[in-house]
Amino acid sequence: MAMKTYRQAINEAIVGEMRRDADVILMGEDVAGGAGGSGEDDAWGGPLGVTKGLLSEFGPGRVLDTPISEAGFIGAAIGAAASGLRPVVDLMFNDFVGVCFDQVVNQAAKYRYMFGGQDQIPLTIRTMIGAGLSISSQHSQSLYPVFSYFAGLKVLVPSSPYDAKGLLTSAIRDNDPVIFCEHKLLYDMTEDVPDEGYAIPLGEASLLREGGDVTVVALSRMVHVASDAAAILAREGIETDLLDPRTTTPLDTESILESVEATGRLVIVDESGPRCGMASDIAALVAEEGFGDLRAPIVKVTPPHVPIPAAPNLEALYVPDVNRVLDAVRRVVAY
Amino acid sequence: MAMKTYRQAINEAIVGEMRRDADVILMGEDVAGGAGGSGEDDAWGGPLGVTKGLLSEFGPGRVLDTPISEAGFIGAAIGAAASGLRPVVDLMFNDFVGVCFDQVVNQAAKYRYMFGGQDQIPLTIRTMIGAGLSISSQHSQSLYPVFSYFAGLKVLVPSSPYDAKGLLTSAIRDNDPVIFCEHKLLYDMTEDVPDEGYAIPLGEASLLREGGDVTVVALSRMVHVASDAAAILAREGIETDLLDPRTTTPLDTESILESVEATGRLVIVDESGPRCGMASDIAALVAEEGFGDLRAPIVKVTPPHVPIPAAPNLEALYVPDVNRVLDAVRRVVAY
Amino acid sequence: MATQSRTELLAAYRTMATMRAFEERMHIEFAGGGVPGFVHLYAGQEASAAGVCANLTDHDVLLNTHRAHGPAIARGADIFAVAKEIYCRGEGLCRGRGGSAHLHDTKNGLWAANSGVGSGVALGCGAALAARTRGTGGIAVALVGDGAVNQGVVSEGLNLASIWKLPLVVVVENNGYGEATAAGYAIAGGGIARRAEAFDMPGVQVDGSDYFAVFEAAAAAAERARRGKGPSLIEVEVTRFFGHFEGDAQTYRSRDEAERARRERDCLANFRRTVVAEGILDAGELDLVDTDVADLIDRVYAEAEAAPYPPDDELMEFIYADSL
Amino acid sequence: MATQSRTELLAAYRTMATMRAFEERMHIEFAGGGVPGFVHLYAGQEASAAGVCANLTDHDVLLNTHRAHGPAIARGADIFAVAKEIYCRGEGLCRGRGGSAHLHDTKNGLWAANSGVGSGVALGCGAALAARTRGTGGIAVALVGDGAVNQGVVSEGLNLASIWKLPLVVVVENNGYGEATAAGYAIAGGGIARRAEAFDMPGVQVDGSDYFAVFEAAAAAAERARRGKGPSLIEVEVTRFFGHFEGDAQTYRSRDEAERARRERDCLANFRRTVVAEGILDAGELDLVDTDVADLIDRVYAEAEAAPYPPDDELMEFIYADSL
Ligand SMILES: Cc1ncc(C[n+]2csc(CCOP(=O)(O)OP(=O)(O)O)c2C)c(N)n1
Ligand SMILES: Cc1ncc(C[n+]2csc(CCOP(=O)(O)OP(=O)(O)O)c2C)c(N)n1
Ligand SMILES: [Mg+2]
Ligand SMILES: [Mg+2]
Repeated sequence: MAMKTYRQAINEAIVGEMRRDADVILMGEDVAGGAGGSGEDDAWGGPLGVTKGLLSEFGPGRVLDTPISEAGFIGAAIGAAASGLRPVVDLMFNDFVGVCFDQVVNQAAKYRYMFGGQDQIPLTIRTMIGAGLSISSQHSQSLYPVFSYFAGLKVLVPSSPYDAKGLLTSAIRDNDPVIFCEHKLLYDMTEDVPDEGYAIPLGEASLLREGGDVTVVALSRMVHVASDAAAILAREGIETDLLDPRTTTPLDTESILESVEATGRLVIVDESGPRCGMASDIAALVAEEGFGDLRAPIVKVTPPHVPIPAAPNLEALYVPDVNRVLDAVRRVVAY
Repeated sequence: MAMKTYRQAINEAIVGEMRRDADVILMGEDVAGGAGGSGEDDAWGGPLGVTKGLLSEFGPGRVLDTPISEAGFIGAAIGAAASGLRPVVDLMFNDFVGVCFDQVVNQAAKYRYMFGGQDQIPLTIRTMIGAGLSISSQHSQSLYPVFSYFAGLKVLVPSSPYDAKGLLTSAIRDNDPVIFCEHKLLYDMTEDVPDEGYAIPLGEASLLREGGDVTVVALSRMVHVASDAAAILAREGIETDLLDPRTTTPLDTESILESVEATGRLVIVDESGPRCGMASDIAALVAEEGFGDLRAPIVKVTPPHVPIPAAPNLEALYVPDVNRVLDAVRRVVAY
Repeated sequence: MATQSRTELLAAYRTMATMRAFEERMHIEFAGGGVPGFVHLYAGQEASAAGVCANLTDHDVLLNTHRAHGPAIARGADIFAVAKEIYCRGEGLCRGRGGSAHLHDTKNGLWAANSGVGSGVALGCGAALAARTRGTGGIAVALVGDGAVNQGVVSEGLNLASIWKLPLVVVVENNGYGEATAAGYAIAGGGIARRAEAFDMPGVQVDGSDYFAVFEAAAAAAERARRGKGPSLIEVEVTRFFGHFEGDAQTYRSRDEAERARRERDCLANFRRTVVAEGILDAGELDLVDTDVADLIDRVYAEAEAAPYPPDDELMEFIYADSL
Repeated sequence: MATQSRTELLAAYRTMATMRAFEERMHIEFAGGGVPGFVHLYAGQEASAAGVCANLTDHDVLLNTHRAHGPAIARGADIFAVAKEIYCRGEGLCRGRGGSAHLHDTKNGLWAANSGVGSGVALGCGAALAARTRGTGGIAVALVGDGAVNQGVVSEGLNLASIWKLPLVVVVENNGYGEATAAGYAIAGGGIARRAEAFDMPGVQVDGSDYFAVFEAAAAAAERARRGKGPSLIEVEVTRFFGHFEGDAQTYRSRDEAERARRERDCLANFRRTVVAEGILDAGELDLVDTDVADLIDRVYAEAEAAPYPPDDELMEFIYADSL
C-alpha cells in the first residue's frame, strides 16, 4: 500500500492485467508514443503519460501505437476481442467517439446480442472526460450518458485512484465492452492504493458518507465537489448520504432507492449535460420507483445546456460547484 | 387540402422550400438515385421514395446524390450551410449517425457557439427512426435522446403528416442545425394536409386530447399507441391529457408542467431507450419542477434496455404497445 | 488454370448452384410476403464468395456484407440455419436476432456484416491481428461492396492493415451500384484497385463471372497473407441479377442490364461450360448436382417456414456475457 | 521563380516573421504559465500557410488546423484578436469560446479546425460547393496534418471533392509527426501525395522550407480550382521547431532533429537568403520588418494579457441563431 495518483493506479491496473493474462493487449494513439520516430520508442504513454512504460515491459506485439484512425483501430479491437484477445484501447478524449461512434454503439454494444450470443467482446475503452482545462467544447465533454443509452455497453466513472485501479481491473477481466471514463482533472489526485491487483465489482455504489437527511448522488469528479459540500452542510446540521454509483451501467439502483427511502430527499450532482443526462436518468428512476418515499423535488445540479466554453471564467460557471450543491441541498431540506 | 401521406407531406415541405428559396439544396445517398447508372436519373428518392421527383424539378445542381460517405457529405453540408446555403441532408437511417457523429454533435451543434456567434448553420438532417420492420438493432433505433443531449441541435419528431410538413418547413427555414426524425412506420399514414406551405413553430406541444385525470406524454409513433389507449381508457372513465411535444429540443416544458399541474399524474410513452432516454428526461423535469403537483409515481413506458431484435415477435415485445400504456395509466390513477 | 481437384471443382459447382437456387427461391418467397425485413440477394455474384472461400481454412474468418446469403453458404454455414435466420426463427444462425443482413456463424469462421457498410475491413484487421498475435495461422478476408469503399473506415482499415502488415485480404465486390447509385459516379477515377496502391498493397481486378479467375486471385492473396507479406485487395467485377433489395424496381439501370448479365456473365453457366469443354467434369454429374440442390432448397425452405420464432421470454437474453 | 512583386514579397516576409515571432513569444509565455488550454505552435511551418494564403482572395476560405496561430496570421486575421482568443479573452476572435486550437474568423475567410482532426477536408468540400453553387468564384483550401490524413473523413472528402470536381485544394502539412507518432510509421507507403492519385486528383510534394516552392504549387492548384478543373493535393514537407504541444518533452525525436531543422530548414532564413542573393529585397529593409514585428508582438501580448475574460453573464449566448 502506498500513496498513488489516479494516473499511476490506472497504469498499475493495466500492467497487472497484462502480466496476468497474455491476451490483454493495448492499442491507441501514442499509447507508447515514438513509433517510427528518431528518438525513444516508449516516449509518451498517451498525451498525459498514463500508459508510459508498458511498451518497454510488454513489447510492440502487445502495445500498439496506432494511426489517428479511431474507427479503424476500435473496429480492429472489436475484431480482436471477438477472436479472443482482450484489447484495452485508448480513445484519448471521449469527445472523439464522434469519429468511431458506429464501432462503439452499433458494433461493440450489439455484437453479442445481434448474433444470438455466439460471441463475447471483452473490450475496454479508456477515455478522458471532463471540463476544466480550457480546451473548449470538443475536448471537455462528459459523454457517459450517451454511452449509457446503449444496451450492451458497460460504463465506468471512477472518482478516485482506489476505484480507478479496482474498476479498471474489473473492466479488463469483464467479458463485455466497457467504457472506462477517466476524469482529466483527477489524474494527479492521490490516495492509498494497494500494490497488488484487486477487482471492484461493477454495479456497486460506494457510500462515502452516511447521513440521513438527504441523499446526494454524485459521479466522477463531482463526488469531490459534493463531498466538500457535505462537509459544510454537516456543520449546519444537515447530514448527507453521499453515494457514488461508480458505474452507470450497471447502475446500482438499489443503493440509491434505499438511501432515498431513508432520507426522502434526492440531489444529483453530475457534470454531464442536463438533457437526457445521468442526472435525468437517476431522477427518473427515483420518480418512478421511489416516489412514495420522496418528500421534496428531486434537484439536479448539472451544467446548463450549452457547449463548453474555453474561457476559464465561463468554464467555471459551466461546471457545477460547491455553492450550487449547497443551494440545492438546502432547498430540498427546507421544502 | 387533401389526404396525403406522411411521405408526401415531407416531399411537399421540401419542394415548397426549394421553390421559395434557391439556397435550399438536397444531398444524400440516392436522394434522387440513379446517378451514373444506365437507367433513369430520378429513380429512387431515397430507399423509401420520399424525395422522388426533386431532381427532375430542381436539377443536379441542387439535388445531389452522394457516395456512401456520411461523414464526408454531412461535413460538406455543414460547410455549405456556413457559407449561406441551406442544405437538407438525408441520413437514411438514424443509426448511421454512428459514422458521422462527430460532424453532427461536435461540429454542426457547436459551430456557432465555439466561434462566438460568428456563424449560423441552417442545416436540416432528415433521418429515419423506429422499430417495426424486422431489420434488427442497427436499423431500428430511435436516437433522438442522444441528439437531444447535445446543446446546439434542435430535434424534431413529427407524429403525423400535418406535423411533418409544418415542422419540416420550419426546420428548413430555421437558422440552426435541426435533426428531423421520420418514423419509418408512419410513411403511409394519411391525413388532411394543406397544399400550401405552413410552418409549425418549434417548441410547441400539441394537445391531442384533453382529459384531466392523467397526463400522457407520447412522441412520434407512440402518439398513436397512446391515443388508442386513451380511447379505451375513456370508456373506463379515465380521461387523458394526451400531449405530443413534437420537438424534443426545444421541449415545451410549460405545456407538460401545466397539464401535470391539473392531473397530478404522468405517464410517458416513448420508443427511445429506457436509460438516459426521452422518458427519463421528461420524468426528471417533472420530478423537479412539478413535484408539488404529483400525486403518483411518474411511469415510463419504454422499450427495455436491450438491442432491437429482428424477429417480429421479439420486436413486438420490444416496442411499447397499447396494453403497456393501459397498465401504466391504470396504475397511476389507482395509486 | 485451376489448381483444384475434380472433387473440389464439383464441390465448387455445388456451392454456387446452391447459392443461386437459394436466392432464386428467396426472390419468389419474398414476393409472396413471407420473409421479414429487408433482403438483398446475391444471385449473379456467386463465383466471388465461392472462389474466395475455396481458399479458406477453419482458422480463417470471412467478413460478410449485408448481401449475406451467398457468402454464408459459400463459407459452409448450415444452410438450414441460414434460411431460418433470414426468416428470423429461433433456430436461425443468430437465433432470429439478426435477420437476412446479419448472417454470422462464429464456429464456421463467418462474421456478419455490421451496420455501417465497410466496417468489415476494420473488424477484419482485428481478426487478422488476433490470428497473428495468437499464432493460429489464420487470415481474415473482408468482403465489401463498391459503395462501401467510400466509407472512411475502409480507408482507415486499409492503412492499418498495411502498416501492421496484417494477414488480411479485402475483396471488393463491385456490382456497379451502391443501392441505386452507380460506382462510376461514386468512386473517383472509377477504379478501386488503385486505392490499394495508395495504401501500399497490391490491388488486382478480376472478372467475377469467372470462378477460376477469382479462385486464383484469392489464392495468391491468401498465400501472401499467410506468408506474413501483408494485406492485398481484389476487386471482383460482378453484376447482381436482382435489385438492390427485394422490391427494388431498378429503374436506375437499363431494362436489360441484368438480363444481359444473366445471358453473358453468368458465373454458373461459365463454370459449367469451361469444366465440360475441358473435360474435367461432365454435364451429367453437374445435372445431378442441380437436382440434388433443388431438392435441398425445397427442404430448406419448408423447414425454415415451419420453424418457430424465438421464445418470447428470451427477449432479454444474450445482451451481456457477464451478468449486469 | 516567384511571380510576386517586390511589395508582395516584402509582405510575405512580414507575414512569416510575424508568425515566427508570435510563436517564439508564445513559447515563453506558455512556460510562464499565463496561457490557458493546450497550445500547438506553428514555428518552422510558416512558409506553408504564408505561401498558400498569398494565393487566396476575399472569396476564398482557408480551413485551419489545431496548429492554428500561424495560419490565422497568414490569412490576415487581426493578430490582436488572435492573441486574445488564445488567451480566451472576450475580445478574442471567438469571444473566448474556442481558444488556441479554434481560431476562426468568418469575415476574413478563416475557418477553425474542428474537433476530429481532418474534418476541414469535408467542411472545405462544403465551402467549395457553396462557392460554386452561388457563383462567388471562391475556392476552399483545407490544411491538414500528416497525422490527420489517416482519418476516414479525409478519404471521404477527397473522393467527394473529386467526383464533384470541387474547387478545393487540400494542403497536407507533413511535419513528420502526429503527436509523438512518426508519419513514416502511421502512413502506409510513407507518401501522402499518392493518395491524391487514388482519388483521381493531382498530388505534389513540396519543400516547406522554401516559400517559393509552396507559393508556386499553391498558385497552380488554386488556379486549377478556379478554372473548374477540380481539386488537388499538395504535401508540404516541414519540421516543427517546438513540440506537439507546449510542455511536450519530445523524447520521441532525436535531440537535434528540431535544432538541425532550425539550422538547415528554416523557411525565414531561406527566404531572406534568396531574396537578398537575387537582389529582390535588401537585408536592411528585412531588418526593419523584424524590428517592426518585434514591436508589434510586444504590443499584441501586452494587450492580450490585459484584456478581460468574456462577461460571466454571456455563458448562454451564441448557442442558437434562432430562439429556442
Ligand atoms: C454507413 C452506411 N450508410 C448507408 C447504409 C445503407 N446501405 C445499405 S446497403 C447500401 C449499398 C451498399 O452498396 P455496396 O457496398 O456496393 O454493396 P451492394 O449492396 O452493391 O452489394 C447502403 C447505402 C449502410 N448500411 N451503412
Ligand atoms: C479524431 C481525433 N483524434 C485525435 C485527436 C488528438 N490530436 C490532436 S492533434 C493530433 C495530432 C495531429 O497530427 P497532425 O495531423 O500531423 O498535425 P500536427 O499536430 O503534426 O500539426 C492528435 C492525435 C483529435 N484532435 N482528433
Ligand atoms: Mg455494389
Ligand atoms: Mg503532423
